[in-house]
Amino acid sequence: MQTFDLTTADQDFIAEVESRSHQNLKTCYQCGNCTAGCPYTFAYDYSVSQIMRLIQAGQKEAVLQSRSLWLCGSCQSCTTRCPNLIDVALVMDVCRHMAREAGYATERAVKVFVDSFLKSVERHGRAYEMGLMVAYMTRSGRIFTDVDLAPTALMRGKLPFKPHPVQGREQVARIFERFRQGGING
Amino acid sequence: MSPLDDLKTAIKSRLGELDCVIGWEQGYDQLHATPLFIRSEADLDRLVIGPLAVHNLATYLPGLRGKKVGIIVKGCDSRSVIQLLNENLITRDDLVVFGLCCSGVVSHRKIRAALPVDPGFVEAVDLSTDTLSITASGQTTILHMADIAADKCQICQYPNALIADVLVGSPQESKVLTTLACQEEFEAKSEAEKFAFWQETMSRCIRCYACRNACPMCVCRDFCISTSRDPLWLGQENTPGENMMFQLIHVSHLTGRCTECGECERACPVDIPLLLLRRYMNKQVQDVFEHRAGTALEQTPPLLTFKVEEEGIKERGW
Amino acid sequence: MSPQNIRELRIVGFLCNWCSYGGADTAGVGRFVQPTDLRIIRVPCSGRIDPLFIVRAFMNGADGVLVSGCHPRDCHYAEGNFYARRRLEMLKRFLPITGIDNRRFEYTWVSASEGQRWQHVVTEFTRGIHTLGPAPSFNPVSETEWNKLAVQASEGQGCPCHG
Amino acid sequence: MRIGVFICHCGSNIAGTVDCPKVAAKALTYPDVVFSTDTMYACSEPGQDGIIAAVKEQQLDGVVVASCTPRMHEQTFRRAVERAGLNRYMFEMANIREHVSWIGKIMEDNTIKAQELVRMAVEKLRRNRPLIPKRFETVKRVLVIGGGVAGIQAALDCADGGQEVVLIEREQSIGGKMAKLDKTFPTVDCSSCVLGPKMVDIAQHPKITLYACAEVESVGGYVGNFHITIRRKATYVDWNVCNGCGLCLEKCPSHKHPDPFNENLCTAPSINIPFPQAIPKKAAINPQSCLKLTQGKCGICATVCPLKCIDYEQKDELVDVDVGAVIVATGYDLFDWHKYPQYGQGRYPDIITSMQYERLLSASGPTGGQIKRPSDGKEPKNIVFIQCVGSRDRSVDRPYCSGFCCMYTAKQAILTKDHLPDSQSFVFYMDIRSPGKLYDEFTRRAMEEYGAHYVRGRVSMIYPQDDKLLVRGADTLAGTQVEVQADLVVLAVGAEAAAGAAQLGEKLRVCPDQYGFFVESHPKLKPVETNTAGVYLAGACQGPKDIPASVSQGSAAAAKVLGLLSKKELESDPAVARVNQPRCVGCGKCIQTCPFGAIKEVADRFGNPKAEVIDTVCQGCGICTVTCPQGAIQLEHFTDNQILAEVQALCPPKIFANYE
Amino acid sequence: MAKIAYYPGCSGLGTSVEYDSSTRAVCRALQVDLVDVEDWSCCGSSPAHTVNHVLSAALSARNLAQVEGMGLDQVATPCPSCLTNLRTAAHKMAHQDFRDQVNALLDIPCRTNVETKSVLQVFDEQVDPQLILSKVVNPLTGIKIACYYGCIMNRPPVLMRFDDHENPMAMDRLMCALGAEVLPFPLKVECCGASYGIPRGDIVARLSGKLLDAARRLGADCLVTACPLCQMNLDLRQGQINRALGENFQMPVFYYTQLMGYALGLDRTELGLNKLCVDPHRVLGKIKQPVPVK
Repeated sequence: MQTFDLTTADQDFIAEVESRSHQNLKTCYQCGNCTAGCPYTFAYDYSVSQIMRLIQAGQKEAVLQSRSLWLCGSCQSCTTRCPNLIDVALVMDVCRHMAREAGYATERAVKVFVDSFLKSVERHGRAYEMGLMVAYMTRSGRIFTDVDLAPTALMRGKLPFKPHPVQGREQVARIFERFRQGGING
Repeated sequence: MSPLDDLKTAIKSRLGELDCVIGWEQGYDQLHATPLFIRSEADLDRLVIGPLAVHNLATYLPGLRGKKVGIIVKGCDSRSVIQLLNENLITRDDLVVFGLCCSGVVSHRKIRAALPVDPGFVEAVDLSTDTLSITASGQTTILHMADIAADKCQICQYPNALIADVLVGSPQESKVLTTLACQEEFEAKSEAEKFAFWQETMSRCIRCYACRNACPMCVCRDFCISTSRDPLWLGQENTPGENMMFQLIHVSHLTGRCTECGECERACPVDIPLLLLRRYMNKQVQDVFEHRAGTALEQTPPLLTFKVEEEGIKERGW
Repeated sequence: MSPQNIRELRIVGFLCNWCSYGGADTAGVGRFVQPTDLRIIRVPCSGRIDPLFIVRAFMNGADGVLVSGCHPRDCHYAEGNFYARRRLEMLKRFLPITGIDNRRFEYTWVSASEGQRWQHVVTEFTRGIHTLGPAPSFNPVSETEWNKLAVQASEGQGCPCHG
Repeated sequence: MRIGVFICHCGSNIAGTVDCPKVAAKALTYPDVVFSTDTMYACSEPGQDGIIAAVKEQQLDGVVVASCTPRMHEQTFRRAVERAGLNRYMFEMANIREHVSWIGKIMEDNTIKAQELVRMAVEKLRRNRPLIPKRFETVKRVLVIGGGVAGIQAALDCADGGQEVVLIEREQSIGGKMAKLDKTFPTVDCSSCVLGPKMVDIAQHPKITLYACAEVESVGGYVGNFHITIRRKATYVDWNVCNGCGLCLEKCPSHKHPDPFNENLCTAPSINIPFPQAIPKKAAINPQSCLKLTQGKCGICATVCPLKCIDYEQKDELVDVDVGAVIVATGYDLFDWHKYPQYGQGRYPDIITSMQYERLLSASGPTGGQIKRPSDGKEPKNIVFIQCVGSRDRSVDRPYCSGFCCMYTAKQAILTKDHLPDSQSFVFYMDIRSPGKLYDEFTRRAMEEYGAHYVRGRVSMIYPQDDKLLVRGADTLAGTQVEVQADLVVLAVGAEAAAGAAQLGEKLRVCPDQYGFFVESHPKLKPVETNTAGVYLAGACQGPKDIPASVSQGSAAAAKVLGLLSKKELESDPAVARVNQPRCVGCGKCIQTCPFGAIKEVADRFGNPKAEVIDTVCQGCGICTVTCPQGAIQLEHFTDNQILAEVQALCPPKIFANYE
Repeated sequence: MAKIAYYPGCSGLGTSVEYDSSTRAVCRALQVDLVDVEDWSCCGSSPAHTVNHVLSAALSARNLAQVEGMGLDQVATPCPSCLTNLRTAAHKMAHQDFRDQVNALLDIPCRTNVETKSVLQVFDEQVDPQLILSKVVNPLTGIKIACYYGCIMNRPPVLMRFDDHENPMAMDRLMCALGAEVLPFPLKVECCGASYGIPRGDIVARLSGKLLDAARRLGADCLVTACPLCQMNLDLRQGQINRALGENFQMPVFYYTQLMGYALGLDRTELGLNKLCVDPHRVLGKIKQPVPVK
């Protein structure tokens, strides 16, 4: 296990998480209610309450490298039940943004899925599931993902081969374009 | 029979039970009326009413407490009577009210301004429904009543006496206008402009206390806190600040009590528009408490009571 | 005349003894740092505060006046703050016609346990007064101004409609 | 006038950020000030001696002390100037600690502010005049509101001290929450064995009058002379006759109503005596469920009652009583755990409150002391206790610690093991708070000797799985999620202000704090006093408290009352309103607005109406002074001139002299 | 009832076509007047907000702006994920700074005066229960149902403002009205694994498996959902779950609109029952035939 040097806590990191999430993380008293309710805890490396504690301790690297950030399903059970009214899921989201900006992707498959999804939306204006699956499999190298489901889904007409046309897809594409130009933190 | 005759008949029938009846008579010339204290039928002959009878006679009532008094009131004056009754400052049983239906009174200040020169002594006055002709120094000027009516009459909502044992004349309708242009214009000014206006206006004030003495609601008389040592609210320096302080004491004490009779402004020898302050305060009282002083008996002045939940007051958040 | 620091403006507070004065004490005990402009006059109850005290303070050059009492229903004297609320609300609404900016006057309720709220109120109110700056003086402050005023007055400006 | 000014350093509390000698020097320039000095601790014995010496040596006739808040030491210094031979009202205080040195950081600004506050105090003092208190007799009787353990202790101590006591209790029996408990911590002795004899003492004490089923209707008067109206609610049984034989209970055919004494775990007859040790042991009819009162039929209890004391026509009764002092001991309520939807909101019968669990543990409870779970009556094996349900939780507006839940949970874990040796308790906690005498040892015993498994973390959700309850929580020390298949879940619900406390507080003019508990006069020095003279607090109505603390406060409040009533006469505060009769126009506005009826109309020698203040009734609020336009009624010590002098001191008029 | 804009969501064109078609059919039957959002685009779904909140809000806000362009002030969507995105966008855009940032990405600025609701909420709040009762021709008598709402239909409560956030009842009430026996499903708002089906199938197997297990323990004949993603995880992936957990679940997973349509006697092809992966016909066969009314 690591030893954290508490005297070198990264105050800027704490401040950044607080300001981007608009949450006061000092109010977290580590009751563990978020961890208790989180359905994903079994898959995490750090539990949610530990992530909160690490942020309080200013341990930027440990937080941003945590796989938990990528596995949070934003199911809101932590936010809904926090006794200190902290929007915990939002804090997880913000840390995930910061991890992405810092170039971390400790659950690569999740990141590739997200990127493929957004790529698909950028190109077609809507999520095109067939194209998304192909793109994901190519990029992740996991070409057998869900191939077992394909016959069932295809048979039931649930995976159309062609994307549905959106007239305003250029508008959607421009959203992505301006976003990349703007370098917005939000 | 004219309303005046009706009135005289009515007074005659009640005079026996009263110490006096307060009305108006001609003053030093035909243009100016002056209060008349009727003690006998002979006095009654001198009684006048009409647009020149400007005074609010209710001002005399608190001083005559304990005596049985009759009083002639216009619609506006009657509000003062009601307010005095509501404040327990006069006794209903000692009072006989002869109410008039009033079509308005003149503003001497406007007459003065409308005449080419200050007439000094007026030789003759001729009144018709719409005009007033004044003869002074052999010269006759005809003025239109609309131009010389007192401000309060232009927006009068209570032309007929609201309280009367005897009501004479035919009831008049209240005016459509409810606010004066000059009032709105002044209220629209910036705070700095208003401040400068009062600073300058108050430097004219000579602290003669005529406004206070004419006010029917100023019942403290010799014990006004503006002229007392204990408590000592006001310095004696004649500065705009102290003069303004005096006016603010007056308005403050009139909160929810002022009947807008305008006697203060009429009495002011240096033409300070005191009603600007009072009309504004009355509007606030109306907005917050839905209260108009002297318009109904048994009203409690709003500052002498409270509600646990005040609908009219929005708490300001911090 | 007592010394006055130029960094500070003149802010007078009228506080009821039972709630708000206690609240200000609580803020002190908690070391809740506040601007130093405010000077507090202790009165038994907000019902003792004559609106004319506030007017007097303004006429004497106060830049701001803050009144605070017990929350409605919590008055030590049962009803004092109910009367105060009516009186102070009327003053607050009346001030604009006199040319005194009514943001210079506020009234609020702070209980003895609300030290933090008191800190907040004082800080916010003081900041507001500093934004408004020093209040203008009703009396001329120099001979020149006196003379100017005298000339204006002799010309008689009067009411807008009285000419 | 000769005024002396004393600037206190308060050690470094003031002197740290205020230049005290400079303030003292400046004070010498103020009018009438003939002596000024700074002093290390003005309130200490040498400090007070210094003031007294100065008064004598300098022939002072007024003293200003600039130190802490007058709410702290005004009385101290008033007594000091009185010892020096001055009237106690010839004294003023400037608060340069709470309002200056503790809140401002800049020494220069603080010093100027302190100087101005001293100046203000001097100007006020120049207009003070000696005031002499009036003396009045007190009623030698005490009202105690609330018959829980705090109220019982207070009532007994007052009565033993020789005062008459009226004890009123809202419920049918005294005993409060403690009467429902099985055992008490940390001794695990039987609650009813401890409390029972005290309850009997209440019933038997010749100086105590007990009104159960009674509430305060209205309160008038003032310290030493309160006029209380008590509403005795209809019980439909003549309690003068009823001997508590219980025959009616047995025969009552309507017994489906939930039993509040047993926390609704079972039902009770519509005519009932809540528990065997009830004091008074009298039956009362529940008008909501009684067939006779709701539907007009039945009447069996009246038939079977051997003493014929049933009276279906009985009405509420109002009783007036005059007392000299009031002790409020209205206790607390338990937090309504239904505010946590994740705990099922009552859908799962085997999630119960800690108080319900006490009733299950109690030999006089619905299960005769056997732990059986409500759903199927089976003995539970795995029992989960969840602490901080409605405590330390902002999301349900209860951010405070209820203080006693840690201890009673440990007690319940211990008792569980005693009752069911094969059981296993799991306690979810955030922090263990056990600072009392032998308290921490007690919680350690629960873990070490009784094997309670303590888990540090909250429980996020509970849901049924087959016939168990799946409790999902966190073990933050292990850093993970944990699950327990529980047979029974006990929620350690916190304390909150009692329902009705706000209304009672309004009647007694006792303020609630932000959570609804009553505020004491000073958190350290006046813990049982309130801001209303003659009204005292005992027990959990002031904040959550366990039994030892409640009993201590009951005794403390009683001591205060005995002290107060030991004086034959009390002095009234002379800072009351006074009418300057010549100025009064007799309009009666002051009479109309006085909340206390302290002003009456009199006639002067000419028969003119005038106002007159009844000194001992006037509370000194000053509403009348503001109401009077001619300033004829002035509140002594806070007159217009005194306050105006303070305003003038702070805002010296800026007049450019335009005259020679 | 006033016209309501309808936002089908991308999955309505693919994996949840039967949800889309059954929703439209039921709305028609209950006189809920839906108008498709003109030229709608993806709301950003669950991936976008994990990348950036402004981007995510902009993708949603484009659609809100489209609704505004149609002159409507209410939009309904069957999909909780779309619902969350659209509501979150409007909620965050209440702050001027955030709104400016979002509008800077858009061609047509969004004024955020559109209220987004789930179709379920529209049924619950805007359709007269008596109307539904009057239209039932095949009561669902005889089947036991567990209603599963998914994790974000009602949470967080400050944002969603609909129904109880721990024990929602809107769907339970509807199913009850249709005659089904509704079981007290304890995991109504527990997460099914969301969009991790593709990158982390193991997570979905565990979480969805738990839901199927809880329903089976209760004795439910089927699960009823309101979310395309949940339905897909529970139905399409049920085989994967069985393999991963060594289980043998055979639990049909309906969209609630399918059962509503069934009870209301609507055209079976529109309900798309044949698109379900776990064969529902055994369960539907349990429904007692209504006794013909004279």
